[in-house]
Amino acid sequence: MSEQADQRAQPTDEERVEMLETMLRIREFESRMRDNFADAEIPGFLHLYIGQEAMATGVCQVLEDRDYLTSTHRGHGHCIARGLDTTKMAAEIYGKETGYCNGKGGSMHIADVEAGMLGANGIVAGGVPIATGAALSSKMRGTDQVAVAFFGDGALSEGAFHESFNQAAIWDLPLIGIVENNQYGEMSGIDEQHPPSTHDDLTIYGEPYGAHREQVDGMDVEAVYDAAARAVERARHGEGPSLVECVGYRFEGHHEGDSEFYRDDGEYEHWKSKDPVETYPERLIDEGVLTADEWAAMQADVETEIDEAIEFARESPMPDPQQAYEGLYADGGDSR
Amino acid sequence: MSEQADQRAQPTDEERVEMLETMLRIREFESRMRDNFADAEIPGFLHLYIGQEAMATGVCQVLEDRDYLTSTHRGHGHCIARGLDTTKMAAEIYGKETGYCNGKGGSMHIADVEAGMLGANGIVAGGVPIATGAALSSKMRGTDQVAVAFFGDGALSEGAFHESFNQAAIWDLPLIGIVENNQYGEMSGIDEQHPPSTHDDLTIYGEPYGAHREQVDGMDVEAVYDAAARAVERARHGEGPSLVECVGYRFEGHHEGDSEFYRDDGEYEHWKSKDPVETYPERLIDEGVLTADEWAAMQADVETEIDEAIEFARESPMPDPQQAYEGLYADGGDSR
Amino acid sequence: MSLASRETEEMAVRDVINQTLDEEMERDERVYIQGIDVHGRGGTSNILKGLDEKYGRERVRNTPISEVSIVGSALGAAATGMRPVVEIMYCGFLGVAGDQLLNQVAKMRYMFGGKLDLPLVIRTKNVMGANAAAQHSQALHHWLAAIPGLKVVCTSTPEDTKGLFKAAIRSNDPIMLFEHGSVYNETGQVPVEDYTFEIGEAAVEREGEDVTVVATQAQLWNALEAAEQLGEEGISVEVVNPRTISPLDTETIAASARKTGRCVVVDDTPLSYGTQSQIAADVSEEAFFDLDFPVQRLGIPDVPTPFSPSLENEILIDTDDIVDAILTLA
Amino acid sequence: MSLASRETEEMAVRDVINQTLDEEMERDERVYIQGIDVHGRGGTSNILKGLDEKYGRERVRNTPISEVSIVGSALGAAATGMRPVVEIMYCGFLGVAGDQLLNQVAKMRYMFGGKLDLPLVIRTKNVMGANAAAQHSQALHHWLAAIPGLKVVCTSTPEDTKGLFKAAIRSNDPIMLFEHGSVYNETGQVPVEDYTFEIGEAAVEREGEDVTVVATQAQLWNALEAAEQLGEEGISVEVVNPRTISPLDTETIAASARKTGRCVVVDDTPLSYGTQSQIAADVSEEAFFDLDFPVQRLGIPDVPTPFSPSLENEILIDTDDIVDAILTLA
Ligand SMILES: Cc1ncc(C[n+]2csc(CCOP(=O)(O)OP(=O)(O)O)c2C)c(N)n1
Ligand SMILES: Cc1ncc(C[n+]2csc(CCOP(=O)(O)OP(=O)(O)O)c2C)c(N)n1
Ligand SMILES: [Mg+2]
Ligand SMILES: [Mg+2]
Repeated sequence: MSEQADQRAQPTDEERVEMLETMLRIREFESRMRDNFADAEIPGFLHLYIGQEAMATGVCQVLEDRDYLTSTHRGHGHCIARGLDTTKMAAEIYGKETGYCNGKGGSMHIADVEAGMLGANGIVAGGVPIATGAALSSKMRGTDQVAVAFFGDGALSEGAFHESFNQAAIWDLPLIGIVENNQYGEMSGIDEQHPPSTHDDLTIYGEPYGAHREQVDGMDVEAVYDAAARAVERARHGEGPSLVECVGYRFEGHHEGDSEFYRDDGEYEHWKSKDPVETYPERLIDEGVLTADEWAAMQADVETEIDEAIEFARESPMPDPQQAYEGLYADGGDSR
Repeated sequence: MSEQADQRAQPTDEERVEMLETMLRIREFESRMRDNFADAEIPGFLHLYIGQEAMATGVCQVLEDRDYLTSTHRGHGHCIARGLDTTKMAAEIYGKETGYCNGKGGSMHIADVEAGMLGANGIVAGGVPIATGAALSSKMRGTDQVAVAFFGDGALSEGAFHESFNQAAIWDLPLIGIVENNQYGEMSGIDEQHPPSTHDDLTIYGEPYGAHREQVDGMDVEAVYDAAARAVERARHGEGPSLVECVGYRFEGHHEGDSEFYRDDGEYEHWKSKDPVETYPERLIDEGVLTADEWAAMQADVETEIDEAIEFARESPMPDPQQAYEGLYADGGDSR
Repeated sequence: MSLASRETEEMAVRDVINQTLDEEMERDERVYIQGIDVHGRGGTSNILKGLDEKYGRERVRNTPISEVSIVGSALGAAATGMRPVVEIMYCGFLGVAGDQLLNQVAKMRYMFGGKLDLPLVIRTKNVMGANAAAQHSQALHHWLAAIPGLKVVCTSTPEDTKGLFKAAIRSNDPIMLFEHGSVYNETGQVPVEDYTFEIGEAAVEREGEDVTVVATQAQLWNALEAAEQLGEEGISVEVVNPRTISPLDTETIAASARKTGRCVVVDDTPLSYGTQSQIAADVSEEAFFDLDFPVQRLGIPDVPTPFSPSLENEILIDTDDIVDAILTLA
Repeated sequence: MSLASRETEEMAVRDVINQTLDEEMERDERVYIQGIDVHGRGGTSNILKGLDEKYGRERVRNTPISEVSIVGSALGAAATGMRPVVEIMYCGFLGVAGDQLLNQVAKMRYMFGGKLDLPLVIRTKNVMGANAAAQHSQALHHWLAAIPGLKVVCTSTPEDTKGLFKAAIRSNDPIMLFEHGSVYNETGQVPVEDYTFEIGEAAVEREGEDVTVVATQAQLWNALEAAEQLGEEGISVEVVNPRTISPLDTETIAASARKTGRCVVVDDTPLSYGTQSQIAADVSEEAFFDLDFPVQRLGIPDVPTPFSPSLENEILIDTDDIVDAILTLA
């Protein structure tokens, strides 16, 4: 069983509004990407974060700018929660020169290493060792930066996760693993991908390593915030790795175009009733943190922002084909 | 914490004598290999099992001929306990035509697939997925064969172990992992190679998978027998994977030639007092299972057997150099 | 065996794979499938669709996302009486199982004295031109061919897909079977009867006199198109499909080059250490005294695959590139 | 820069590596070491001996037996301000970290738009001729060179070891540094001063007129010996050491082949898809009109390394094999 929180970390009202805006920004960005992908504006694959907004948002809210994170194939939400610029993100997803990776990465590989965002990653669990290295680096350089690895439930079956957590535990590294349990790895349910011993609580995968473990409602941004705050606090104080499971759901297919044949009856509706982008504004309005007008204004603002980001992406130039030969090495040697 | 045995599996007196003989055979074989290696008779590396005899012996005693096993770089003990022919083993270690692999494998790769011995393996944890596949095959073919993967404490840090146990747990495979905790991975102690959460009980690495777990005294062949019997019983009845830790010690270096600088004062003596090849015959004599004369005769017989095996190895021809080009493929296509 | 004499039907590559697996599973109950997400939609390219329903989920096994164990457990199963057909969704994921491929699958038989059969097929796909970016877009058959002990087969046409798949599944050796995402929907005539193509034999797909083009997978389709175009201009192009790239049928390839005196090699692996270089080195040696020009290599420049269409198109080889390469030798 | 003009000392390769790492750790506190069992005896070949005591166990880090995490965490550290030097004990263990090498280390910079430095050195050793059997005995630099995005360096002499190590550690790119177990105890003159050799530049180790031998690592020593022997018989052999095999200095190598008109390539990788084939293909193309004979390739036949001395000796290349290959071109 996961450890219980002894003291709840509570976001300020300002932070609560900020988190709402972040979740809304992710939702709006993703929804527009979905539509534009359907209109064949976007090349390649698209894995959307819709439904999981509370996870990245709650975690990133407690991080400092100097902290590190690694992400997955489903990375837009992590980027936005981290504060990356939706304009450069959109441009990257459109394959444009003005994107974060100058069009070389696309949706699955957005990165802003300067900002501590060490990259989305197309390989399941591929980012966990990298985050472990960032945590090691922080420790060796004597800073108190922490490193967060986001990954899906599926990544817990990859050796890379285990090797990393084992190493982080031996070396007491400030590594935080966020398991985003959205009930599926591609089209296969967690019950098919993990043994029964884990179904109630995937953080049991962190048990051998003595990781601090918590399982939280991944549709509740404040629950995520709370667990993340504790994990980050521990990491900053040299208390070693944590594993936090956010239990939630994705409302879109594994990737756009997925027929979603695998969902059980009523499953979608059940989770949809917990949709954080629906429930959280209601709650904040109920609790008097936000007025309905402010919420409407926020929606309008975010919509405008994303409109502009997409306009920018559309109008940006494709990279010059010759750039394909550049960027491989820092010290020259780009070859034939 | 490891599960407690509810009922102890007790070897018959015949089996006890058999186990003693097996341990003695391993010790004698290994000691002679050590000496002959020092005399530069043996090419390559040599990793000896001396001190760990009770582990392989106790486990293999409860296996049936049709069961499978995979082994490690420290594999002679597993082979002998499985009943492989010391003559062909010695010949293989000497690189001779008459060896199990016709000289192609050597000490680190002895195999007798016909006999269910799926090979020693030079890659730490490399054999665990293979044993998992043998367990799967047994299940799919509807036999009740079990598969035992022997591996060292060090292998628990490799992703291969974790992926295999996870898969075996999901599919309820008859897989048994035997962790041979000899206190070191090469020259580094387990405290440097594993997090503190595991030091008391390495079987915690099997906890996420819901594996049946037991930790036993690896210097006590009957304790090993007991735990193995339970694990095998479960596996045969479709109750899924088990992880058994045998706590013990190796009396030789990691490999022959190792300076053994890393041992603590008194450590060797402590473990030496539990030497199964010293203590077990005493016990059997005390308990009247064996007479001192029978023990002396057994020693003489085994010595003769090993003498003959080594003589055979020495006198066997080196493989014809042209055989280097053969054996790669079953269906032809051996190439340039 | 020419197509002309046999009953054939028009099929897409993807359907050929499905049908062939179906027939082989029907024929031999030891043949089974394992891989990620092979149930339901039938794997990442829907190739396996329907097989789980027909043969049950014990013979079409959904694995966890664990490539080490997927490959390693298939190896163990192959060593103990089963005949696994593994799906690795994208060839880029082969690296996760790197050790099992390099040190276990490839070495087990030889290292153990040649004493066991390893009837193991690992299917995967090369992907180029799908804007799938660096980790999901690459061709890696050269990387596996660089490991002695793995036979590496590249499928291309509906006809060779059937013949090579059947041969691979019936083989007692471990075989890496590379499909190519760009040809799944290509169609062609496929003999209805049961047949196998010898692993290790190349095929002359089109006869010609002036220049030899050696081309694999998607590039074979481009090469045949280039040959067609140049034929109209009076240049006679012979097109050779290696089919197996390890062991390579150097004899057939070099014989063609000796005949024409000119050779272009086209493949989706990188220009450095790719398949092209191996074939070019072999042809340069074996046809040395007959070559009029240096062997030309067309391949992907030595960079990971960029995402943006404008960048990816720049590095891809198309029919025009092949035509141009041939013309430089004229 | 010729040796003649500089102060030198006689050193063994193993001591050069130790001293160079020592100097670089002294010079730059971001440089640190991680690997299995690097404490105490100093790694599997004792190369690192003493560094843990001098720099402490925080900068010389013993890892668990976890190659994925060893390589991946070094990558993460390199991306965030450190300059890791990783030891992978035997090159055969690189497969365990296959994905981190193939998809992470090699692709990170390019995929992210060329916007970060990755000062990461992964040291490992090729082993042949030690009766270490298939999994511990192989040369794998060709396998890493087949991945665009990794620079691959092969060290051989005491002099190049120092120059290449210093260059690699100071480089901002990920570098695979292949040592060779057979030359650790070889000695030679090493300049005392601080110097680097350019990554990507080959060196003519011995000038000659009649034939070019391109040789790496242990084979360079054999090639120089062969050249010496043949020199006495009046055959003048030029010996080129590629030093970096990716990117390859085709220019220097082909220039030598154009000059001599004959070329032999010798390397410990397999004959199929090995380093030899890449170099032979390049030379065959670049020196096409100047070559009198086909390029000869000497390498390991396409089998895993067998254990028995009689078998391993059969597949190894020695000085006599090089002499014979040169004489067939005479
Ligand atoms: C090593 C590897 N194997 C397989 C895949 C294909 N793949 C992409 S996403 C995915 C499912 C991942 O599931 P999970 O970790 O739960 O993340 P989610 O997609 O649910 O967010 C798979 C199998 C991959 N990208 N990398
Ligand atoms: C993948 C891999 N990494 C490293 C090694 C080198 N190595 C050989 S034995 C060994 C120690 C293994 O320790 P353990 O599993 O405890 O087995 P023991 O030697 O103690 O029996 C190591 C690191 C290897 N053989 N394979
Ligand atoms: Mg998921
Ligand atoms: Mg050990």
